[in-house]
Amino acid sequence: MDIFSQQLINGLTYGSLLGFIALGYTMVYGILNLINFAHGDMVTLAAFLAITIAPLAVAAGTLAMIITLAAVVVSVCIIAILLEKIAYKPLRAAPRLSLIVSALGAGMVIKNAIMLIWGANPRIFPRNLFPAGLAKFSDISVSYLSVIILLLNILVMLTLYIFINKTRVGIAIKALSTDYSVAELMGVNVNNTVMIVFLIGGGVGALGGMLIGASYTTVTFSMGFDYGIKAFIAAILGGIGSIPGAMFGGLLLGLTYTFCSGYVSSAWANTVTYLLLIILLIFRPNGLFGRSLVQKV
Amino acid sequence: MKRKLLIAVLLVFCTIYPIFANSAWLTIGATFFIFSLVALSQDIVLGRAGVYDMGHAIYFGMGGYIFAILVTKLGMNFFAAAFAAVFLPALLALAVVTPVIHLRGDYFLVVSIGLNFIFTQILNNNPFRLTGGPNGIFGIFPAPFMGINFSSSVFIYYFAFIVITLTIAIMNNFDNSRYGRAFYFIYQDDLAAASMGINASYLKQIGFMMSAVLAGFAGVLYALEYSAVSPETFSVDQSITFFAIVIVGGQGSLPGVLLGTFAMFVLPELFRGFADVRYLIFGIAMVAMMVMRPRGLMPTKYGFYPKKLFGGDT
Amino acid sequence: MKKYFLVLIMILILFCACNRKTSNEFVVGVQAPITGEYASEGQGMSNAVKLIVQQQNDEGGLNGVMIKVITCDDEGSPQKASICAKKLVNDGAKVVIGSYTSTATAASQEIYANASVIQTSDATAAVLTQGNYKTYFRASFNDDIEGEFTANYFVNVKKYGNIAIISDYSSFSSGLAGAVVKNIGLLGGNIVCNEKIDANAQDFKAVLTKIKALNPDVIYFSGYYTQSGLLRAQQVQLDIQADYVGGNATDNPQFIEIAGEQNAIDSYLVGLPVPEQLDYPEALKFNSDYLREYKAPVPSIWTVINADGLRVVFEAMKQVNTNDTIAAIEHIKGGMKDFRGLTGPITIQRNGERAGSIYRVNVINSDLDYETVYYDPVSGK
Amino acid sequence: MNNPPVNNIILSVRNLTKSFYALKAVDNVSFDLSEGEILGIIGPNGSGKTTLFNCISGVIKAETGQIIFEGNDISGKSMDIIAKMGIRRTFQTIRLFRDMSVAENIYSGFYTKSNQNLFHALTHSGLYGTDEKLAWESVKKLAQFFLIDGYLTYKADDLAYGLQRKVEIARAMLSEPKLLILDEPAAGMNDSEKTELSEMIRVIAKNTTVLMIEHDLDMVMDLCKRIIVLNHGMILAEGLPEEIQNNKEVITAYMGPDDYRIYGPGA
Repeated sequence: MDIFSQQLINGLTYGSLLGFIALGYTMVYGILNLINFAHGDMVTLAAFLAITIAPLAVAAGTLAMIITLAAVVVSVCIIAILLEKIAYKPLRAAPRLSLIVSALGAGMVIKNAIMLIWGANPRIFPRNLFPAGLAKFSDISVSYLSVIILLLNILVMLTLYIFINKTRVGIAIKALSTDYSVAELMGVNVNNTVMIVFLIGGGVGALGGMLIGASYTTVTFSMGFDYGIKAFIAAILGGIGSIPGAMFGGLLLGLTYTFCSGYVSSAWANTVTYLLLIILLIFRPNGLFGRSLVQKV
Repeated sequence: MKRKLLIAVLLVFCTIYPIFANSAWLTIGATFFIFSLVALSQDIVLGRAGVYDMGHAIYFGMGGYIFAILVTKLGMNFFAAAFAAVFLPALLALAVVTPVIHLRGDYFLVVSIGLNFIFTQILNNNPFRLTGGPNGIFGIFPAPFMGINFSSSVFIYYFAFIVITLTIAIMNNFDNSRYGRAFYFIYQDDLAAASMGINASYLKQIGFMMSAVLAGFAGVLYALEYSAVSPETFSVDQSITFFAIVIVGGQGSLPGVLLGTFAMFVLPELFRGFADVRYLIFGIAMVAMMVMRPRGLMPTKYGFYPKKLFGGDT
Repeated sequence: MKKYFLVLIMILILFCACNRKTSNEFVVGVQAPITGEYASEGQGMSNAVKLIVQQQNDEGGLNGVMIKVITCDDEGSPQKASICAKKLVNDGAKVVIGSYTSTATAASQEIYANASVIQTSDATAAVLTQGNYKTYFRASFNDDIEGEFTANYFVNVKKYGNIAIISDYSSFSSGLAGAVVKNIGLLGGNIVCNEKIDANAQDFKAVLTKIKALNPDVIYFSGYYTQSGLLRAQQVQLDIQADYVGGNATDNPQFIEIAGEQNAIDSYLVGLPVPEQLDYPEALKFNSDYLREYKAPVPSIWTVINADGLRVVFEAMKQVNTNDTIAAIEHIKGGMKDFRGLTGPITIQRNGERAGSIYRVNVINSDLDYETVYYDPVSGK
Repeated sequence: MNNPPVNNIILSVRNLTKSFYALKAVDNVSFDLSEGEILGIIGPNGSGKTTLFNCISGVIKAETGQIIFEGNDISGKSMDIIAKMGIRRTFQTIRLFRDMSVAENIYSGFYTKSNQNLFHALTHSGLYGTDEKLAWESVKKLAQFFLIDGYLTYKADDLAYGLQRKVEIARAMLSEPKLLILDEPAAGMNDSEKTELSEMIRVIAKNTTVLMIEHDLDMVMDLCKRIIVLNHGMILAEGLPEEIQNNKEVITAYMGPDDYRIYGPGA
């Protein structure tokens, strides 16, 4: 039984990490119908920024962790807004495919910029950012970090869910994602709203990036794509555009991947994960929580 | 007129090219043809039928691996192996694509990425010791036949040149035919096309089979040129490059896709100097291209109808 | 029309880029991953070759001919490797040190063999010497020898009951794991599982938890130091009581940083000696020359092995006092005995493999340096 | 196919019901359509007219009821199969192939009649030549009939609203359908265009059965021999144009209850 519960914890931790990143995809997709391929590389960028900022903040003693987190999240948000202004805003009216290629290009720029600034080799993520240490119950070991990750995941989801459904800006975001032009007619300031979406997506993604760095101690400039695709699949599993969907999709993917490599075969874990996605999309094309889009004639 | 003259100049240049190109540049020339073939095959499904396929390297890889396995493991002669490696991918493509052909836009895109990951994992897991695992298969040298040494660079260059020229001619015919126009119809509005009796899923399946034949052929040529095939050559990153080539070059436009391939595969060989900055430049170029020319370098100008009949020019 | 002139320009670029040049210098080529995942190893190779060539030129070159070095970046991929090989052959390279990854090496062997260019590298995949390319030899040892050594250590020396094997998808790691599994089978060892991990992933707790249920005595990982460090750290996190043994690619100072200093202690590393452990006079001189020239220590044992490969070629050409590659390779394969290499005595057999084995087992002790606990000087078959 | 007798039933709809969640858009509708007839369907907005057409043409599937076309049941069939059987339609929101030329748009109607197979298409051999010639000549002929032959090389998107309507009808007519469904063909047209269109429809109806939704009652009364009035998804009334004009429920449905007095039969 311990093995099962240990695997459950492994899966939930990995899943909630994916959830953080999936959130960025879901929000941007919800509003611009765009797969923000550069999002995965933004997450990597956050981890590398933390590597540079953390030693500088150590001087502030206990507050070091907070200052580093804040500084990284803010800088990633600014970069996310710049990304939107440069690579996506001019293409608002352009055909969908050119938006996708622009996102791929932006992703490549960020990835290679990281490589040129921080080097091609894996870098070590600072250990003092998050509390290390383990708690052991009978035979199961749970690191404090994974507890933090789970809690943060739920916390972020709740705040966002309330933000989207209860605040004026949140309603504007929902309006924009249901019908772009009508929302514009109703006086929704499109540019600001889109900027806020990138700000939130980037910020939560940055948090995810640092948590990944802390969990696995190493970050490489090229890890963005792999995490990005898994997180986007999680977003689709949960139903693209739905915030709780991103979280549950992440957990579902994390658990599937973990139990598959634990009980089926680690060699085919990725294959089973992708097959799950394909099968689900065939039967429920809009994911678990997604809205079904009736095609208007 | 001018268009015909330019095509003639290009054909002549490509024919005499091997005479003064050293063997490294001969390989780059052949590589350009091979990757143009894959880009053109991607353009059939992405540029014409409008299917968001970001896992096209699968069919390229199927051709390469089937040919490699038949030649190295079963010692098959060149023609039989090439024949199988060109037409088997068409059937495999049909089997892979049919269950998901109905998915729309971004959903198909993510599923195609998933399929590509699965494909590379199968190659890596070396089932039945066929695919050689991560090493891939090397030492692909089909037995010479009646004096033709299939592994000589010059032979491969001219073979690829003939295949690409035929492909361009056939695709030109295809555009000016019932099926070609039907592909554009289902891309523009598949519901309206259905109201004209055009079954989008059926045509997309045909599109994938045709493009799998071309990509399979490119796989054979690749296996011949590099005498080795390995999983990373057919990874998702490669599919993304083909996807970008078609969109940057211009969907449905033959010169556009050729130019896109040239920019993505031949120019880097010129920039060998500053190697590590190269991908950064490509990223910037992709964004800049899309912002300045969202429809690509040379988007196709429809008008696939006999000009004289209606007296209009495009 | 305008758009067609763009296509014409691209052809002209192709046209003017290809030209031939000849020179009477002796050209040494380096085919290595200067960029990409293995950039640090590739750059190490290129630096080592330049250093050895510079020293050789200071002594009046090779049989009176000055030596020139040309480097080509194959990014560790077979496709680029093939282009590099053809480019180096065209630029007149007679000896090529290349490449670091087994796949890139394999993709270029045929081209070098046909041009009778001597090729040597540190790549260890067993298949590289099975193609009997007459101009290829290696100063490293193939995975099978390391497999035998590791299996013998596990079954006969440490007498582990349950052995867990983990490898990733790189050609090196799969090849090495395969050799270890095969040899453990021959010696009657008990392998409880043979797991695969995805080198891009970082979360291996699922696999390790599965292994924990099989209560292994040893966990062996044949992959690279990044994943090796993570596996060790996560093994400790999951509190799996078993020895941790890494293959020779775990030999990298970053292993300790990634695993975490506490976790790294008592980890075992089966492999070649680390550069610092080489106590031969030539090796000490090479390490200090390298440090002085490039302001950084030798990146890994692979850099030293590639330097050895080049020194073997230069020595052979001096002994047969001709720069002809065919004569030199004949002499290397069987003619030369116990050449004083940086990594110990070197004798190359007819099939291009290096005789003997200098493998050893190091453990990371409490003050974090490598301490040899077992080595097998006898098995120099 | 022998020449069918003058008024045999070409299409019969039996208790067709289609609901979106709770709303019954089409509620137990049954009617017959005989060959060569022009049947007008009128009714206030949201009475289920377009939904009825969508069920017949296969865009959506009705829950219950049957649609029999020339003897075979097409209620479950997909849109392209129904189109192949000879039912063509236009859309309320004009759905042309926007970026393509008018000529190519009209050509799409020829797809099902063309006997050019993939091999001919790729090699331009065999009957490719004759098939293409026939196709484009009929496109030109039809364009001349619809007075849009001057616009054949224009991009469909660049045409004025009324012209786009004509292109859509021409596209539907190219395959010589047995049944042509027109969904508000005259919407957005000025009066002269409407009379021109009515004449064209009269000519079309010589050898094609026409089923039409139209809000312009004058046009409907003039063109259609028989009219069905839909309201809340149910058939309110059916009959000759004169009967419908004076039918009590129809006027109430259209004008509201107390207006019957003003516009009643006496007015």
